[in-house]
Amino acid sequence: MALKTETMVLNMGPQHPSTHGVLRLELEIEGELIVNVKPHLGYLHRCFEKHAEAMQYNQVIPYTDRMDYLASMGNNFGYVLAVEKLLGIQVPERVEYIRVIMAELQRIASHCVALGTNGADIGALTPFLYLFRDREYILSIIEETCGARMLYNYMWVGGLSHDIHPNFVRRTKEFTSYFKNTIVELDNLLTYNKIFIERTANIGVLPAETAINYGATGPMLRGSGIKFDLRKDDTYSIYNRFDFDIPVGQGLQGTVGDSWDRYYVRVREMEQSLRIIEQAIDQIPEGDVHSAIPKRIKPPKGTVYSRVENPRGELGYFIISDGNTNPFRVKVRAPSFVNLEILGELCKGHLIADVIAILGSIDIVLGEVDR
Amino acid sequence: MKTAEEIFEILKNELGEIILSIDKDTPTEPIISVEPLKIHIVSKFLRDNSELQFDSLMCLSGVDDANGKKVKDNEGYDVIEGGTLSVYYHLYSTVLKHKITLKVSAPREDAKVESVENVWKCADWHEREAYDMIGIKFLNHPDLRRILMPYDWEENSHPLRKDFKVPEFYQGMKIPY
Amino acid sequence: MYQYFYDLTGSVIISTLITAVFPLVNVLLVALIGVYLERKVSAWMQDRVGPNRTGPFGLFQTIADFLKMLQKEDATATDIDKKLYNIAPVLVFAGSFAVYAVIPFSSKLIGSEIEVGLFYALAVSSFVVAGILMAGWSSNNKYSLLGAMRSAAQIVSYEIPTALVVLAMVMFLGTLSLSKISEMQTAYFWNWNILGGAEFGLSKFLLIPFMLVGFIIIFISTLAEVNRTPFDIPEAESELVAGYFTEYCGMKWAMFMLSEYGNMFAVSAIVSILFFGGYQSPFGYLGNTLGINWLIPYEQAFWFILKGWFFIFVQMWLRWTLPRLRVDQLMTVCWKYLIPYAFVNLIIIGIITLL
Amino acid sequence: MKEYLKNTWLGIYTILVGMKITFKHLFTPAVTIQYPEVKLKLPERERNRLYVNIDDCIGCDQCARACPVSCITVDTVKSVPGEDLGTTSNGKKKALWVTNFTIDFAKCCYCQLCVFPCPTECIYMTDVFEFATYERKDLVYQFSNLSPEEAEQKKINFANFQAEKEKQKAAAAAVPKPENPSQPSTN
Repeated sequence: MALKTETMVLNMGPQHPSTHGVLRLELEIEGELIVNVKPHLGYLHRCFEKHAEAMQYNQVIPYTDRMDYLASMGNNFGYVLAVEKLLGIQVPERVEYIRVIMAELQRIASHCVALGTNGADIGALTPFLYLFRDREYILSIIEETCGARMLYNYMWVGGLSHDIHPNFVRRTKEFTSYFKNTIVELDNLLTYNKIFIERTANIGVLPAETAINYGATGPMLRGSGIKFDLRKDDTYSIYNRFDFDIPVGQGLQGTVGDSWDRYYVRVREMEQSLRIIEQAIDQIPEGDVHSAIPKRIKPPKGTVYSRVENPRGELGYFIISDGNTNPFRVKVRAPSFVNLEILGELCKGHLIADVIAILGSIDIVLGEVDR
Repeated sequence: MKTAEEIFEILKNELGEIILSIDKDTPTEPIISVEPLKIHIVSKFLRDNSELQFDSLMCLSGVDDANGKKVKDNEGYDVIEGGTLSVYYHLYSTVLKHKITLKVSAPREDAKVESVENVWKCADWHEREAYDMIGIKFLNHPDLRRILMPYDWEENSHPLRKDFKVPEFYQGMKIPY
Repeated sequence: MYQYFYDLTGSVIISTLITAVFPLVNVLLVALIGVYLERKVSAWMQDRVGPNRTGPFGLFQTIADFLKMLQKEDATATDIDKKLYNIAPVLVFAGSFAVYAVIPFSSKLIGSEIEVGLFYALAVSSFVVAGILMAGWSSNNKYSLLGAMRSAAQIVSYEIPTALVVLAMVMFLGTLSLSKISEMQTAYFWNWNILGGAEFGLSKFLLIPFMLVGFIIIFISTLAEVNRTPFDIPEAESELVAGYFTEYCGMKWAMFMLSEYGNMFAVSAIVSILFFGGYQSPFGYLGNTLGINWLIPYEQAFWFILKGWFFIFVQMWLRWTLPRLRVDQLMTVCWKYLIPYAFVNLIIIGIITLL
Repeated sequence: MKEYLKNTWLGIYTILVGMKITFKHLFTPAVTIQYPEVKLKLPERERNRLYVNIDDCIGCDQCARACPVSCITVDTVKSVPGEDLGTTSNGKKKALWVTNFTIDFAKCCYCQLCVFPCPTECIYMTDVFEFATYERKDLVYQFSNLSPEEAEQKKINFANFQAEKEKQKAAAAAVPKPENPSQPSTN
């Protein structure tokens, strides 16, 4: 006679030591095997879109900071690009360069957290702290320029809130030369560690077609082996002036599109960001960063969808203007929100421990998922 | 790589009636209007046609157009009657690198739009969000629940509508603290 | 030990008391210092400072923690199995504490000098698993249950490579008594088992690589038996919150902690007895050169504790370097890697010993 | 078999490589600082608690309008002729009594949007970041230097003045004669 068995529902979160932020996962498990994963969102919903409708265009910027709070510069960047597109403003060269450098510094800082937490989820706490130490370095560079560490409100429509600090160029150069050691150290300590490879390779394999169909972007998509980066493919700002590669997952340790590939793409992307910074930092032209800031932002009637490559993927802003000083509707296409959708698909048939590894490699920020 | 006008021509020729119009008056990108209950046919065509290959849905946004007339309800609040709710679809082809924006509008009182979840899986949560926030019902969606608001949030109360009134109590708790 | 203190003090009561209390004091001390050291080592490895507020260099941090733990309310959930829930921490603690009875800290400082010390230590330390299962089951919590199941599977599987290596060593040494094993590796480090034992000859050099393999296997499997990273899956904090002791608080929780650190020292002690000469000094004794005989036991205790703490340090070092394995990989490491290697090792050591 | 041995070797080798790195870090000095005793020097652009130099404030309300979270409240009363409010440091003549200038730091999001529109640069961000309190109401900072009584008095003054003006106007309307009113145009 067959033994009667039934599945067990395990509730993970909203306050679980490893779900990144307040995410609740309802795991249906059979022993340790995952049958089904159901994410429940909304614990960090702060009504960004409703707020934006009541704000003037420039007042929305501090709110965009708070979505993906690990990559606020990217959020600002996307929003101001969208509004500038609507207004038809051309910003000065100097502003473009500073924006790109800031966004790339932010990308490194954000990937530091992503890689660190991915490791920490799997049990390696030490690389996490090394990466946080270097993230701190970046934050202090940015703090010196704009006065804040996380919620910058730095990029404004048509310009920047401050010009760069006199120390900025020197310190950024110091950082780029110093950070290369950290990447080497990280590679030795975590990336090529046998246990880490065992834990992440062949886990949560995301085939390329599924990735596109699910709308996955950023390192998720590139981990699946598709060379798609908005900085190159739908270029914005002045990214077409720089020479950099798009790292893609090649399945070096397992299948293309597994958790290790996603992790690996992030590590290599940090190197490429360093390359962009190194090219841009020497070319910053002289100029005024405030000259193009409009006194009163009143775009014409119309819609705009503008997207940028945030560390977590494609961040899109869909803005409808009805000709007033407030936006009529702001919809954010948050990369984490879309990427998280695949979790259920990726986790099926894996073990509980793998859910954590996969979640870490998707790298979500709940502030952005719930907005 | 095709412009929106060319895509509109192709669609008009192939699908005829379903495609309503193209709005070229916007400052950035033109918008093609489609019949709400036929959007899934259009989507499938756009995805599978070898000339178009729109394999990725960038964004799906529900919008309250607020184009009805404002009336005061019996408690003195402004309520919008009539008009439409819209859904915007931003599509992108990763192969051919062209973009297109589709728009469907459904009457405000009974907004029903066909779901595109089975064309682009990515639409699943976006549609749930549009349902949650604007109150557009997506037909044939496998799992149309609230996503960002609590599951026990008041029926027919959709916060991103322009005439949304902040309730005083939620589950017996006072809301504006 | 009783005899030693009886000779020293001439009082039955005092010597009995010392003999009885000695293991307990040891466990408590090990836990106190162990927790402190764990924090400091992890801090240094991660470029931090670590505890530094309570007392000089934060030395009293663990004491403060214990005081806090004592004051905590003994909160229990409603739907738990009260009896099992209360017995479990005691059982776990007793398991790790009982091992200390046979550990020879020096030729004189040994709680009970039984002939089958090694066997006893292995048996008693696997006793812990019953307590863990009880804790996991009685907590009525899914995390605890999963943690307990993992732990049971893990400890039971890793008994096998441990036992195989111990078997090889017993074949080689011909005794189960821990103090005799230590005695066999008399002073000077080239007599240690890791370097082929005390007998000098061809077999000594042939044995060295296999002893090394044996040491690595037993170190890894004892690491797993005390649930340390990379084998800490029963309490994997990112997956199962705190595993089998999720529902415990206050002193009961502290007992799990105590037993964890107690166990760490116990297994380090056994590894150092088996391979690194136990309490024997690597460079001969000061007592012998100076002709002060009473100094020797204390020197031995010093060396023994030093070796024990060195292995605890290595355990911590590994913990703060490595990620943790998954359940099935844990089993793979045990059944597919450690056990075959241990078997081969066993056979080769056996053959060399026979020759 | 080859795979098997390779796996074993890789496992041990990568662990040793990792251990080497962590061992090196045992001897690198800590990067953390002992916060309450040692404090980092904050850059001069640091954005923390707002400060309002009320002597310079002209009560123009621009900061309150720029604030995205409406945490600034400015109440003003017009002065009556004859009162001297002094000038701001950059020479502007003040014309409004600022009866109430509160900032609720429980709401403030430190975005600095209020600082830029200020015409007299009297509201600015300081580097004070330790101002936790036990009560939420203690986070509401009052910057106006008028006491409530004084503020009340100013309101009464202005109301009286207004009434006076009304009366004069009424009188002027009653007796139409070419008179040059001495009061200044609206402040």
